[in-house]
Amino acid sequence: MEAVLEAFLSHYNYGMAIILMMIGLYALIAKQNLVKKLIGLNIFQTAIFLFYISFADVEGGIAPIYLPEGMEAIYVNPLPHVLILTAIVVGVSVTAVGLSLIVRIYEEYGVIDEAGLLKMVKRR
Amino acid sequence: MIEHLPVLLVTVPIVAALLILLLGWHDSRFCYPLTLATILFQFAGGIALLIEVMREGTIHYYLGGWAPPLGIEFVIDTFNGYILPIVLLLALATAVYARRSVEKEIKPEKIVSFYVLFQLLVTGLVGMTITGDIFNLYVFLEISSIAAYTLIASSRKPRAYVAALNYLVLGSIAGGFVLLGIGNLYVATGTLNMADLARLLPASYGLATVHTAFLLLVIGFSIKVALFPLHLWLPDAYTEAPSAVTVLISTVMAKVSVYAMFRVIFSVFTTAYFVETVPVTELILFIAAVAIVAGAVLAIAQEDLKRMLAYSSVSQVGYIVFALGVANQIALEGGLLHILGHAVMKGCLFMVAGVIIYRLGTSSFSDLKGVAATMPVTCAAFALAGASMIGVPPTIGFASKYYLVLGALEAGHWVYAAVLLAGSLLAVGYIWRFIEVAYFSASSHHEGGDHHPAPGVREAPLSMLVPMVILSILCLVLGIFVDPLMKIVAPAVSLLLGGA
Amino acid sequence: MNVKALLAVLLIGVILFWAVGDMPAFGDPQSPATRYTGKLYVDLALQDVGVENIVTAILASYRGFDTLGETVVIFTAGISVALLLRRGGRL
Amino acid sequence: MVDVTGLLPAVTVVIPLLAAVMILVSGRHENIRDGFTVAAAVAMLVSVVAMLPSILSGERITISLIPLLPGGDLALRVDAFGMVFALTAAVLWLLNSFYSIGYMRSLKEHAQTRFFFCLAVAIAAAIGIAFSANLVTLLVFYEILTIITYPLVVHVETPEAMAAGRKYLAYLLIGGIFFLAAVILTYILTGTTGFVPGGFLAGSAPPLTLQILFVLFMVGFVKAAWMPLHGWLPAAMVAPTPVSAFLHAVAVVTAGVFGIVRIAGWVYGMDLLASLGLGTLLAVIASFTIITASLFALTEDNLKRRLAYSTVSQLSYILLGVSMLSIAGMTGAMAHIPIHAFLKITLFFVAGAVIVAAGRERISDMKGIGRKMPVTAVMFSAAAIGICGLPPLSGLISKVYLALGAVEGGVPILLIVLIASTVLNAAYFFPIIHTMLLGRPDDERSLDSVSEPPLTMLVPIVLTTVASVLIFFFPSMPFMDLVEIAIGEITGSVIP
Repeated sequence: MEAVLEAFLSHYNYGMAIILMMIGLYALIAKQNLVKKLIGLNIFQTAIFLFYISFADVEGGIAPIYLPEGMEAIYVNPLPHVLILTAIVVGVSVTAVGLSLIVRIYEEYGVIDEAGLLKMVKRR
Repeated sequence: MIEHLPVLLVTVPIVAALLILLLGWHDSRFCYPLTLATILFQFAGGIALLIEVMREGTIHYYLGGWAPPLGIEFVIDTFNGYILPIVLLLALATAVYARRSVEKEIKPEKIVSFYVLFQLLVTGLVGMTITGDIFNLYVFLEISSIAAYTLIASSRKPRAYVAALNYLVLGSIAGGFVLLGIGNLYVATGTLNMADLARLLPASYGLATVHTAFLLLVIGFSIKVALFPLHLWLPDAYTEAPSAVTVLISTVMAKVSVYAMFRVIFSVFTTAYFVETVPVTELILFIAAVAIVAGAVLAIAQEDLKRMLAYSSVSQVGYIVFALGVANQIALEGGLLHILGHAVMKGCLFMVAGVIIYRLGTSSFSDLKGVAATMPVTCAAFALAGASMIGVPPTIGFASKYYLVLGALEAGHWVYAAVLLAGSLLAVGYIWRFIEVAYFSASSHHEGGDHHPAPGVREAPLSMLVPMVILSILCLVLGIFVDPLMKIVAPAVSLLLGGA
Repeated sequence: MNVKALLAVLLIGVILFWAVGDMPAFGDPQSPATRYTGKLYVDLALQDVGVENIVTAILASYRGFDTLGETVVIFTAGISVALLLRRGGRL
Repeated sequence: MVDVTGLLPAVTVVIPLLAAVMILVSGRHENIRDGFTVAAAVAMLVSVVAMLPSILSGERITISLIPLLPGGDLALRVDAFGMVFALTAAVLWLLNSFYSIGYMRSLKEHAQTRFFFCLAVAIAAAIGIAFSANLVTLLVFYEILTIITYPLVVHVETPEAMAAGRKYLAYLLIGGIFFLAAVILTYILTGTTGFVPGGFLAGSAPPLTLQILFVLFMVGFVKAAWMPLHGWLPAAMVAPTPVSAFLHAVAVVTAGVFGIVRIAGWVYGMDLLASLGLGTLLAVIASFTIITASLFALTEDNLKRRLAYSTVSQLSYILLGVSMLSIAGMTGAMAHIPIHAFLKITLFFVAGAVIVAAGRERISDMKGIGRKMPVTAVMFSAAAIGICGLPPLSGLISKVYLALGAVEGGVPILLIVLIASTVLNAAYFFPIIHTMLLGRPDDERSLDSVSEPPLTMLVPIVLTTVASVLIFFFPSMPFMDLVEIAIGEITGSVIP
């Protein structure tokens, strides 16, 4: 029991990220509303960012900016932060394109839910 | 110059994309020649790199001078040295082909941004091909994906928006999986450089983290290559996209995704992992076999040329993944050959579909009766590329099938070899749909002349015809001169099997 | 409630949770990533690049090419939105 | 056996291919286009005949074109047996060209350019099959032949023709897949696919594997139309008659039986076939086909369909000869290839001539037609007698050898099959002869508009018949000589 608790406490960061990912993925797949789908996509991506950032952490570490000379410190791993800066931009870009598409779909069909869209597409 | 060529292949087109935008803003007539010139430059560069690689061996290029694992490197070895010219050849052919079809299918005010995105898509794919850093691969993957989503939606059809959004959703899931997989690899090893990963991973082969990374990456790339049953985005996307875009994504983009899958599986995980540590080859073979059969059966059921070709792609991807499952020298040679062969023949076939849409405004089989009489060259190109798709000797499609079956039998996969052979029969089923409609659809008149042409329907314009005919002739030429080709393919396969 | 979606998501969740067991603990200074490249960057960034913010050093120099890619992504998205939403005009 | 390298085999294959391109280019000008067909046919015949002396002197002409795939380069080798097929095809293609031109023009058929283009490519493929030096090359040309004859089969483009075309394609392409599997398997077992006189498979695998492999080959050569895989051949009868003649005599079915003999003599070898018990299998298939197809022929009223079943039956003579696994049987089998081709093409030529000149396809409509087209009808009768194996026509030769083989091999039951078949042949041919020459039309006037076909059709009919007679009187010139050399090659002995 203690071991399980230990394992949980030392890994809960990943668990949280994964639960968020699952929530996001579920919304992405199951939601009918296209905008909600995109929100799901965003949650999914953000959860991945969280996952990256959390494994960058080092116990007792500080932000990876050098302290003045002579002061020793533990810095957290800087690389995941860099990667996630890039990934955030990608996520934003995809969201922008997705939303533009939804705008266009709404203009063409007058609906933004999947079932309604399916009907409209079939009718044409 | 030559030592900086790898980076120039990516940066020059990015600058060119900006130029296309700026000059195009001034006058949209600049866009096309500029795009063509850039891709021509890339193509020449790709060939030069291939020659260089064949002569000197693997090229490493450290971006900014930072050696891995700290910096990013471009690596050109025999494998991507082989893929790169294929990608750029098809991109070039599509660029030549695109002008007339774009004029007709894209609204004039969108042409500038169309060419910018076209250029960015190609560049993203080139970047994916030559990078040696797995996160960099992800960045380029997303560049090309975003460009592809929009290009698909750029046709005038409202349905294209839906198709593009579908693709966006699934593509983003794929992207997310790839990103997660990369994260897991990084957690396990602490590096992002592919060669470095291959060096460090064996120590962690037992970790669940590594297994999960493998699964996530394979699933992610499977979505991108549309491996059955993760192909759901593909038929709509291919069908609704403008013709030139369909050609580009069905050949170049599909092939680069396959390349990335092979690269990650062979050069990062290596055969030692996926053949011995986690024996998934049987599973891969099974999925590939199902893809081959299911894709072909679905293709046969279609009533529209473009959609039929889209499902055919689902089937053909199965052949390439099949090679992955067999994972011996000769089958992989067949697989790599099929990457080239399928790109060439499917490019040609989709070009034919595009030309038919250009002239007739439709690609539904019921409207194509006797079209061979009015568009003889187009239909001849289809017949030749179609024969290659079926695997009639001596086309390239036959050669790759021969190698694949030989490889499968050598590995003792009798049943799967039979499935491969049956798959090519199913290909007859769908290719023949068009052949019958175009050439032999019940002409009741038997007087001396040929079929009466429908009014207003003529042979395709020259700029569309030339790349199409060249590709179809390539199907035959590559098939006949397959032996010299193997001098490039065989080292590439040895490299894959030998690890990083 | 969409059962199929739920099952798919649960399956993915199981795979991901499975991996967690073998991951280094939260904040573990001995994790491979921190020990290997993380330490290299921290040790070398100042003398190599001369910037105090290590993230900046990596972003702009070590992995500057990723950042170029990132810029291209934004560029692509911008053009995409323009293509999709603009009416008329020359773009 | 001396192998010499020479360019002529390749030239022979390339000539009709070049002609095909020229036919496409000059499609608008009928006379020029058809001129190319004839010129190519003549050139090809010259080229084949030019190789004849050196083949007869025991040489083999080889040329390796390009390395193609593991297991075989694209390579040609002209040996005596290949020459038998090539010479038959070359001669008959020339005659068929004239005949086709006459036929197509008389009926004002559509899409003639496509027609002649496909014929030219098909003959190139047939020659390629005859000259193949290994299984891979054979496969390449075999598949080309399948694909390129499809447009010929569906030429009339009626729904019925399209259905027949699908059947044709289904049978032959599925067969092709089996052939491909067999080739690859052979390569895996032995590491080579090059033909070796006397075979090269012996000892390479357990008997069961080799037996399965042989079945793969047999299904692969579905072009030989053995029963029960014969369905495509009668279906393909919807094609214009020159196409039928081409399928039945010049190239397609001939390619099938040629392939089987090649496999028997140059891949397996007769000793291996005997030890595997495959001769019995072949004998059963062949006997069944010979008898059943003849019975089918009896029930057909459509002349072309009756001839089709006759072909099915006659082709199995060749299989029967192979199955005897004796020198005499093999000789009969090889000899029957050209002999049957010359006789059968005459019959089809006549069937087409009747369609052109009288517009009739049913035998029951042909009563008394011989009075208006006497030459045609007499030629038909002669060829039919030849198929039955009566002198003075060539059919007797192969039958004698086959009978000899049956006796020699100690399987008298095959002799009974031969005799029964001869009786059945007579039973389905003599009524036609009777109807044509002696029948009385129901309505005398209906024959008024009937006359002999145009000369471009009549002359080939006469020539093929004369050829069959000549073969009877001078069998060694050159076919039996070639067969003798071929037999010597695979058995190391000489015909008794």
